[in-house]
Amino acid sequence: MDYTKQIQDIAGRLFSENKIDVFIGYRNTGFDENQVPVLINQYKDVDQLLFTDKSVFNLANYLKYEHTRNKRVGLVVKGCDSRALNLMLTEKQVKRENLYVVGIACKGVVDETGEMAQNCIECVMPDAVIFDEMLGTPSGRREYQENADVRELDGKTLTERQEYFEEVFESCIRCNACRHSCPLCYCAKCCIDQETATLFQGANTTSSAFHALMTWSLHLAGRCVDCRNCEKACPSHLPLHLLHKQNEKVIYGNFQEHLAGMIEEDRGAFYKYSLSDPDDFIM
Amino acid sequence: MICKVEKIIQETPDVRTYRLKFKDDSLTDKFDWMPGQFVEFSLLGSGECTFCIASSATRKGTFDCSIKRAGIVTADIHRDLEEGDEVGIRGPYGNWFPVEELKGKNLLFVGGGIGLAPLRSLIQYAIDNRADFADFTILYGARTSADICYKEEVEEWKNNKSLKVVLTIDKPEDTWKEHVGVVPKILEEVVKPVIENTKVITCGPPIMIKYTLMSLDKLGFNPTDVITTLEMKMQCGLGKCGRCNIGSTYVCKDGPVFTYEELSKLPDEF
Amino acid sequence: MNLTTYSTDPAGLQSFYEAIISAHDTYAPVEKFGKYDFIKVDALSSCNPDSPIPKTMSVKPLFFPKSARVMKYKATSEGTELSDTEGDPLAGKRVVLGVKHCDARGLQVLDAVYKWDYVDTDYEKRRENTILISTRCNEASTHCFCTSLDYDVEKLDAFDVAVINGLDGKIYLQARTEKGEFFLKENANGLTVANGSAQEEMKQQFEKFAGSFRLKMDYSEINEKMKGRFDSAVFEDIPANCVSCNTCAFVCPTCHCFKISDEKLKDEGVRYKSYDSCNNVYFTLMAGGHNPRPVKYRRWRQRAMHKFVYYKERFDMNLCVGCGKCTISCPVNISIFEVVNRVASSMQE
Amino acid sequence: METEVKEKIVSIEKPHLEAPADWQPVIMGILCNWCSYAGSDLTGTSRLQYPPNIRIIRVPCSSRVDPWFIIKSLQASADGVLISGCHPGDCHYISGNYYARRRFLVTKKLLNFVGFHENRVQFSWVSAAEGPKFAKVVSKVTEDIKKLGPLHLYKKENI
Repeated sequence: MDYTKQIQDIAGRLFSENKIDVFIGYRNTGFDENQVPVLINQYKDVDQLLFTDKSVFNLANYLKYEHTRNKRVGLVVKGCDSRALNLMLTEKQVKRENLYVVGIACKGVVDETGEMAQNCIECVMPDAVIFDEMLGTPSGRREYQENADVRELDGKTLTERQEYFEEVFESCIRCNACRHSCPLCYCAKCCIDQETATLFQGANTTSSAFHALMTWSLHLAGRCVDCRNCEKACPSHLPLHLLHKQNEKVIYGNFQEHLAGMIEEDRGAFYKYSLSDPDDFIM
Repeated sequence: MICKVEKIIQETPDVRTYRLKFKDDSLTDKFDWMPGQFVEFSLLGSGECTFCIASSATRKGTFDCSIKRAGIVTADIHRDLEEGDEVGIRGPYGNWFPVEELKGKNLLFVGGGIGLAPLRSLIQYAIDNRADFADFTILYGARTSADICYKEEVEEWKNNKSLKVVLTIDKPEDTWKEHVGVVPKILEEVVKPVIENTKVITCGPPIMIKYTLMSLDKLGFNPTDVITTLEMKMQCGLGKCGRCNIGSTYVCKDGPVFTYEELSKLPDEF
Repeated sequence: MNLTTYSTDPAGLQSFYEAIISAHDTYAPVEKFGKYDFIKVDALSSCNPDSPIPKTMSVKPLFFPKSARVMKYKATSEGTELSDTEGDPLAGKRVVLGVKHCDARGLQVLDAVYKWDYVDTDYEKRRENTILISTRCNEASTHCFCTSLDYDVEKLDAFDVAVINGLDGKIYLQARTEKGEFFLKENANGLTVANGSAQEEMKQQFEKFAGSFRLKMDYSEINEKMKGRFDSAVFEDIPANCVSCNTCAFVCPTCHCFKISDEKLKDEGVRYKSYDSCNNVYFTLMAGGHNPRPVKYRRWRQRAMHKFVYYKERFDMNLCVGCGKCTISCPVNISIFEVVNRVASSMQE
Repeated sequence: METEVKEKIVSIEKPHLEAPADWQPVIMGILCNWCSYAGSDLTGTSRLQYPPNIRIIRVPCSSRVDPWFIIKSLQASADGVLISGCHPGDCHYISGNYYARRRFLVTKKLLNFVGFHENRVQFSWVSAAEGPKFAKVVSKVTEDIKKLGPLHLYKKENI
């Protein structure tokens, strides 16, 4: 999967036609095989851009910063990124007319070890769902699969799960990197930022980590697009996807197979209801 | 250290002065401070805030902290703290106004809003040691007449023949008999300070300090003769937490009192 | 004080480690979620003193934990009672295995800030009661640049005991402080005192190691150059892709900024001291709403300048040890090495 | 059945501390203003007995309950949480409890996933006329929590 040439051409064209102010793409770090997201402001920097299977970070995240606010932005989106973008558009965080979206028919990106990342194996929609221009041949929507890790944990007893998650929350150092790297956590003041809310604990204790991560994942329930930006950002390498995938599983299974950001103007699963939703857990 | 709130004085709609007294009397004598220093004031359970001591050590027994309702902790303080309640105090921290240097000089105080609090400490100190200082001028500005802090004390200062007090508010009001206009303007047009042998001590909101310093410059003051106190977010007061860094300076240890000269050497971040 | 060097082989080193673990409270890197944390261990099998550098978290949490109790209070009918917290789990006598050179240097840097003016007694106690035993760094990882920042085989004073590779599979254990000398003497079973060529061999090995570094810079030059670069336009340009996630400060072995918060439960409460980061928007936000560093590039500037200029001015060391942890942890791979070099070199343009 | 449940519970939740002999659970009750709160009122006025372990908070509608309320209660002193609202279709705000129902399901499953027993957080629909049902629900929840013992996971004071 290498769309470097096409993306450089597109970005160059957009700049020369003066259609955009910023183009968000990827470039090489220059010192290792990883890539850095880059915000390009002028035509002459276009040749830095590239796109390979190491272009991992979800670029929709940059739409929430001051660098792109009220500017005409061009950006590259993979399948999951485009779903996040879709939600951001639905939730009126960005204006469609300010965006030029280069969609990618994604074949999956790699993780740290160089293998295809787990979320790409389980990906439901590898092609961009929203785009002005599409690169590659779309492979279409795939069958929903339950996350392997969630299934494995589900098979364990409550005590085992409890012990496992106690370790997870204990390892959390409350840096809030997960929230900052999530494109859908665009709130200027987040309820899990310790400084803004007296409701939350200020100290970085296990208790506050439990509190914050649980609340955070429930705020993203029905909205998470499984781009795993949070997990990549986590310095403690916590399996944050477990919480999101668990929620996704419950939502997919119970609420008419809802998946976040697949269709335009579709808000999260919690913004609608059906009379036939499960009721048997309520006395 | 635990202090008892002895008295709460409502200065303006959003500023209250808390008069504090040590619960343990033996601490009262040990606790000594110079004008300009600050304490860490904690409302236990809510958190800790930095406030300057607004009274002078020459008036012993109690000390004052003036608190404006602005953030989370200060809102809690205003809401929850009543007379007789207990608060935690750490301090005093920071450096102080160079009192020795000021001796024999003319003093010009320029204060705005709650910025009078640290100045009040020095003013009280100077009034109590009146013989040490030459001419004495206080220029104090507030947004409205209701926003003037320490109204009774300001009244007292006005009646004191050895002081010159100039009050101003930003916008005209019907009952207001004093000057109208922003502080730097009054400074240039009304006060017209003598530059010779004068030290200027200023404190107020950042924007006021900025323009006051500019007009002092214009009047020809030497940067070493202009003294101000800075505010920065602080948490420890001990030079550890790294919040109050401006350049290599720790405001909590090397400040909060700086001369304009020192200030201009720091990176532009306040 | 004469410091002894002992020599052993890999098997001897293993049994040395085992003896330590059985005799002392020992902390060593333990694998957890694909990275290594310094955790108390009971057996050598559960930990890895030679853990790979990029995957090992810093040793800082053992001295400056992510969240520590500072004091307690209790409201009673007579009034408020304050008390110190007791039972600091990190204050006891202990040994730390597998400390990286950069981490230990980081502790020396922390010492400077914790021991100036007011001395942080908790921190001091934790430091005093700890014996640091080094790991063997053989090869630099992609992001290491510690040799550029004062690390040298002659200057391993950050450790109490240094473990260094010699030639032909030999391993040298060298006491670097009095504490370490005493400790080694006590635990020297199975070790032989090394012969004269040890220092020479260590030096050779070190040179080989130093040659493996990809990143090199002349930091004294950088210090000088960065001094005047406060208003550099590069600062506005570089961190455009930063996501303000704070990770860099939390994993950094030298970052020491903290916040203080009270937790209350009914009539009691505890005051905590926890990590904080200068990349956080709220870091300098004052109650009145004034924020001196409201935008990303100003916070980045503070971070870079504090690390390479301000701290140097104040304490005569860099607030960076070249471990590369921030670069590894950064979700968007921003390299501090790259940033400071670009800032410094922008002067010539 | 009874013993089976008990065994299951003992083997499932990790016992942290022995519960003191006189231990009584604290249950957080979050009730909707229009149905359940009125229902609990009716229970009182009709002099029906129910355990005193519940601490009731009144909210305008069950959809006012942010999942965060549940997490916060469990993290503070509560050993269990009961949330009650109007029957489906009876919501004072027409559809509030339908939205709430979705959130509750996800919250409950997630809490169970990270290691809380499913009886720690319970939900019920109680209308303003169902005084006896409210008493029954509270008794059941209290019984369940008593069987589970005190909650020690992620408590503020432990950490």
